[in-house]
Amino acid sequence: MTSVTELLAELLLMPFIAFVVGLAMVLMYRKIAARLQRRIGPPLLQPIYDIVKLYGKETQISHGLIHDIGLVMAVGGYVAAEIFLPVPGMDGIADKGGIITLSYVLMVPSLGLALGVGQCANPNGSIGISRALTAMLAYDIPFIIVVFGVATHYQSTSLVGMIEYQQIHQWGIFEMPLLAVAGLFALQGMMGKQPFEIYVAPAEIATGPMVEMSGKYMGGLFVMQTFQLYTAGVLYTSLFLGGGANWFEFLVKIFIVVAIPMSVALVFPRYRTEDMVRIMWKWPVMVALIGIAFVL
Amino acid sequence: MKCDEINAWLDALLSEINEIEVTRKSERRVRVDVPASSLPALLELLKGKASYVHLSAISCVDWPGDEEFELVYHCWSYEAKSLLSAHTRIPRNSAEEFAHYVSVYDIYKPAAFFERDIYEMFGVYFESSPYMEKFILTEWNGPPPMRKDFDAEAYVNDTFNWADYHPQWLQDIEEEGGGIAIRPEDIRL
Amino acid sequence: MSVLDDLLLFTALASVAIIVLRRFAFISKFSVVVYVLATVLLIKMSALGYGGEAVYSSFTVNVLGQVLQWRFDALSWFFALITLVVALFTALFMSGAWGDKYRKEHSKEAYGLLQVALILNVLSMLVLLASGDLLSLFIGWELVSWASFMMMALNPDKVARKAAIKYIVYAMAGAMAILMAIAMTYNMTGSLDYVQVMQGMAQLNNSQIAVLVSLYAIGFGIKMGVIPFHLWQATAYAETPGAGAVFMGAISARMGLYALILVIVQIIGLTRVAAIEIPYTFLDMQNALAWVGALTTIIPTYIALKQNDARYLLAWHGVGQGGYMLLGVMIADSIGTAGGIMHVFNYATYQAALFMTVTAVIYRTGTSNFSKLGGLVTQMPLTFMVMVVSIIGLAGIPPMNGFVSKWLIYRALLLDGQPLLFVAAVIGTLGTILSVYKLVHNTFLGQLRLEHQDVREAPLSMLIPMLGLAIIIFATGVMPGVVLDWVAAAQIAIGIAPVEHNLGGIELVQGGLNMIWVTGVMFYGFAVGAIIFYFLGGKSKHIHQYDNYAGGHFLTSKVRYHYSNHFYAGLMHLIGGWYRNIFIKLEYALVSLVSFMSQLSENFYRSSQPAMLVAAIVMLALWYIMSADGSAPVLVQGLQGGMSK
Amino acid sequence: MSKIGNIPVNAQNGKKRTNPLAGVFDELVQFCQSRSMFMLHYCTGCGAIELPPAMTSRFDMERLGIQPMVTPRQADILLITGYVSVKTLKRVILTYEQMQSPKYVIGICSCTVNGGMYWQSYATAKVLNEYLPVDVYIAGCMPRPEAVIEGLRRLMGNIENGKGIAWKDYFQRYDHYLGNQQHLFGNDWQTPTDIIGEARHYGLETEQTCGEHSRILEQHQQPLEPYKMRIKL
Repeated sequence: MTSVTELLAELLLMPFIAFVVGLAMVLMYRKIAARLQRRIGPPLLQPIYDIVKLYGKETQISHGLIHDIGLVMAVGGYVAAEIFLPVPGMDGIADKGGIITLSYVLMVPSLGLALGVGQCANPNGSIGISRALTAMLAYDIPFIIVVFGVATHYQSTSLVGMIEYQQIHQWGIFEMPLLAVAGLFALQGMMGKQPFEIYVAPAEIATGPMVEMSGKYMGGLFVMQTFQLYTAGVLYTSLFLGGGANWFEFLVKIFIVVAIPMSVALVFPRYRTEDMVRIMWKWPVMVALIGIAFVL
Repeated sequence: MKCDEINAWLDALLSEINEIEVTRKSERRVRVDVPASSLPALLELLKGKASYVHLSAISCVDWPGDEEFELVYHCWSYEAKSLLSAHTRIPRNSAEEFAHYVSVYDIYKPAAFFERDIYEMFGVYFESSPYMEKFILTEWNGPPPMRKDFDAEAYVNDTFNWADYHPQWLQDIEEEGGGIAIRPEDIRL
Repeated sequence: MSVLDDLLLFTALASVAIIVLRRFAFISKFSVVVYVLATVLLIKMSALGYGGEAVYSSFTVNVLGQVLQWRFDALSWFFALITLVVALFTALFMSGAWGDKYRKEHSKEAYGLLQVALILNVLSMLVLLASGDLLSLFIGWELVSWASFMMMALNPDKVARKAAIKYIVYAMAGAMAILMAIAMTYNMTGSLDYVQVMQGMAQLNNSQIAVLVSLYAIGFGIKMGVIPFHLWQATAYAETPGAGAVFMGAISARMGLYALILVIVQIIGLTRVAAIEIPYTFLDMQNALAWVGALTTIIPTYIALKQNDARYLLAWHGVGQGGYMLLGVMIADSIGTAGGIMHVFNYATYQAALFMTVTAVIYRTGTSNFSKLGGLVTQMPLTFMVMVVSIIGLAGIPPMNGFVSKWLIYRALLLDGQPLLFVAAVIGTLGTILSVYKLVHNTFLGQLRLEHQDVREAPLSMLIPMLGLAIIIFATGVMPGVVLDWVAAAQIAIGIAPVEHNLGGIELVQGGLNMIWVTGVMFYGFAVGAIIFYFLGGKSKHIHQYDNYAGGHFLTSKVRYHYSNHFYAGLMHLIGGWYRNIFIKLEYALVSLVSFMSQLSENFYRSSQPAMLVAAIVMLALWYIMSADGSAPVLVQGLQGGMSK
Repeated sequence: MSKIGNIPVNAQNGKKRTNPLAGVFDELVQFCQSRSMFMLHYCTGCGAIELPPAMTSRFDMERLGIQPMVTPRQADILLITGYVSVKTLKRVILTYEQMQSPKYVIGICSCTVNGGMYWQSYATAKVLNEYLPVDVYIAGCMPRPEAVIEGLRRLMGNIENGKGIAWKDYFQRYDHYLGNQQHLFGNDWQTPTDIIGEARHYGLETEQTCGEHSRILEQHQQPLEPYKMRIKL
């Protein structure tokens, strides 16, 4: 067990690294979007400007205590989830709770946000949340099948164990190609970007859950977005690409993993809710089940 | 029936009725002047018999001089491919608040919208029209604005005040060398 | 006089006292004292919870050569503890303002009857849990069925009565199946006592075991409300008067699970069950039961998703979570069974708390219909907090105890290599999360209605049990080891390797769980989130609910700016078509078949000389029984074997 | 822009800033506020057709850090594009009050400057400045995207050197604005946002915030206090 001081350092450092890498990912997303539309795209530090401006707002509105607590739970849930994700050099407490615990801790922010948006008493927000939970139902099933396949293949549910296994043998992606593909599909849904962005549909429900978020609430959601991208990237890397031996290789892997769904996202329109559920339950689940057949 | 047969038949029919006078401006334009009381009957005839099934608009012309509103019903026939505009005159009675006329909603359903519009803009109350209330000028409680005796400019002068011609922010821009390239008074043609 | 005797005698005397004094005002206080004393007596036997020896009651009856005795072992102690704790909280809940309002609305007599029903339920459950052999098990089973029927029948309106009647029909059918199974066991193993029956099981061949297991499974399954027999439970539990629903929802269906564990897992043994192959399918009996559990997790949860009344939504969840427990128990290894048994405890705590919050909402607003509620969070904040804690538990999300038992079941399914069962369990959990948010959103969040503006918080007498349960949910979530000790002791009692655990959770080489660390890190995360939120951002101003973005529209109370009915419209577009209530049609078909048969026999009986007919039938029956090697068609080849012994 | 110059600015400097972060990194926050502005997606008049080209690939507003946002809560700039009819002005004021400060208003098209070609129409507001504090005007009967971006860059310059405080004027001289609004919409005019309460909450209240117009407002104002989370057994 890492020593207490080292653990304290990890408790502080891991969320901070997640935030910084997440900012770079958000910048990458907006740059890719701009380049695809043949525009120049935002300056280098734009995500930081946005977040500092949002936190620097003079007036903010809140609809009540649960609105505040909901947002604290959302950002706090992701900070906690970061500590479960092993990064090169720091394992946090990834061995205290395995991948099942992580996938459940990832549900805490969405539940916290749901409660907070509920008190905003705005039907746009409630419709957004009901769609977000349906989306979670949609992409979680292929993700769980992938998790099952991976856990049985590596004979362990702790991410640390999986990474060690992959260091010795080949990477997960070569041994379980089908599961990797299904995982990428589920990742697309988990990141909530374009094709499965039904719950933040700006045109229909005025950015869904974010409709009543101003100032530091909106800033909190921007921070949450950075964590969301980071978590998706690191989770996929540690499951299929063998984690990172050193930092540079780890970062390269995360950015590639996150770049693929982003570029896929920007060329697709938005699916309706039931189409999203139908697609997510049809193709990735099929691929994942076949993948499991090989693993068992 | 081909379109010119309908036209010929219609002209013959209308010419028998004495108090209306028909002027066929072109092969596809007919103007009928009809007294106010018999307009609905004419519309029924047009819609039922003469294939004028589409009421495209009702427009209103204000004649303050001879104290009358002129209502024009534009009906269009797809077979006859011709537009018939029925003109009638109704008294303006500008003494009271509204002029009155009967609604043709039961003949042409779109009439409800046109009548509502005229009610708001000219103050002509159409009896038994389904929605006789404001919907464009909900924030307006002055007189019906489209009437000729309503002077918009006077109303604007006393309710709004004007922006000064050379405001502070324009002066700032000019100091920085921006603004209008050539000043209007120096334009010499 | 062993402690068990004191407990059973005390409860019997208390029920007599309550029956006598039911009309008096102090009955509510008196019942609370009764349950406190009963719990104290139970705690005196708490050695059982930590691996102590079974406590035998000195009272035995021998009936035609069989000895009926009553005893408490770790498993029954565990269930008895949950029953008494839930009963205590229910009594506390009923004793305060809720009871007075119930007396005013109904009558003193009705309230008295509710108390009587509660004590009779507790007494019959204790007798069932204390059963030492199959016959006393059946006696206890019958008592429990009738006691819960009495509790359900208290609600005067028609729907409740119909549901109660439907329940008792199901229960009687179940009891007949169990009686048949007990008779066959007696036939095959020559005795009713658990120990001899266990030894006797060794000589039985697979087909006999198959018949026994299926009959027991049907009998106990009906009470647990597993998938083919789940139609009665939701309406029955939702319609029982408020506080009664708290008790019924939490524990009454788990008696079926107790009996199932006792008979199928302990006596027959899962290895024997797993050995039976079901023809034409690659399933064995154990997998079949596990699949029944998995289906019971999914289908009722998605029916709960469509409900428009809070009580029905919770009752359907009761059925769903029952499936979880069966699934957990049916996985043979120690982690799965531990998960299943622990889920009984976890589920009892948050289901009771949820029913209490819904009853509190009904107490204050008069309705639990989602389309008449909304925005109560500012009026009833404590009730909202208790509901949030219990829905986090019900959904199985970390800091609460529900997560631990679900984690155990998932871990067991992972180790056991059952992908489809694992996915079925996850679909069930996700369905729970969706319907649980619908419950919280439609009652507490969104726009507050005009008529609810002066609704006040639930009275103190209702808040204390609710907050107590919330604390239990959180405490056992952070330190699951407390409950795991009792569960390990229960596992030893039923002959399964106990799960090795410590206070924080489970140690496993392939990735264990330590809830103290998980909760610690989560609260560290919340602290960081709170620091970011409260110190980095500026001051925020609370605003009125009409000061809301509505696309430039001026919001007033005339326009209800709230989204709650048809809550998951997008999802329902896809799965809406799948609700073809096939089971209800199946039930109608059965009912009509039975009524048709009875009609047939009725007019057959009325045809000519009825007396002659009866004599002929009696003669035929006598002949059939007398003929030792009766060539008459035998119901099943197993019975044939038994007869020949 | 209008007559901001002569407002006593000292109402603010003595007090502690409402936002600890702003106090410490005043320059950084101001720089970030100028570099990242969220534009409200609200087309009030005909001029809005010039905004899509300003956002897309040819003129790309995102280079300046400007993103279109959907709800007033998240937006910083309210673009009043084109003529403002009396009906639209009600919704514009509601949206402006729902936006969170620091917020800026840019009047695009000459109709917002002096009524433009609808100068003698009975239905349009002539000077936008009477009803809302406007930061930047962009003249032109639909200015081209280059002009719109020029206006936005001018606004960024104003914010950077601290001149982007027109929003405080709305709180500090609320009675003046309320008077103009009541003059146009009638005395029973009210918005669900409680501006006076907000001014008090953020310490922006001066003696000109409340006056005879706000007294008229108080007479018929609906109760606007939010429902407090209270535990009354």
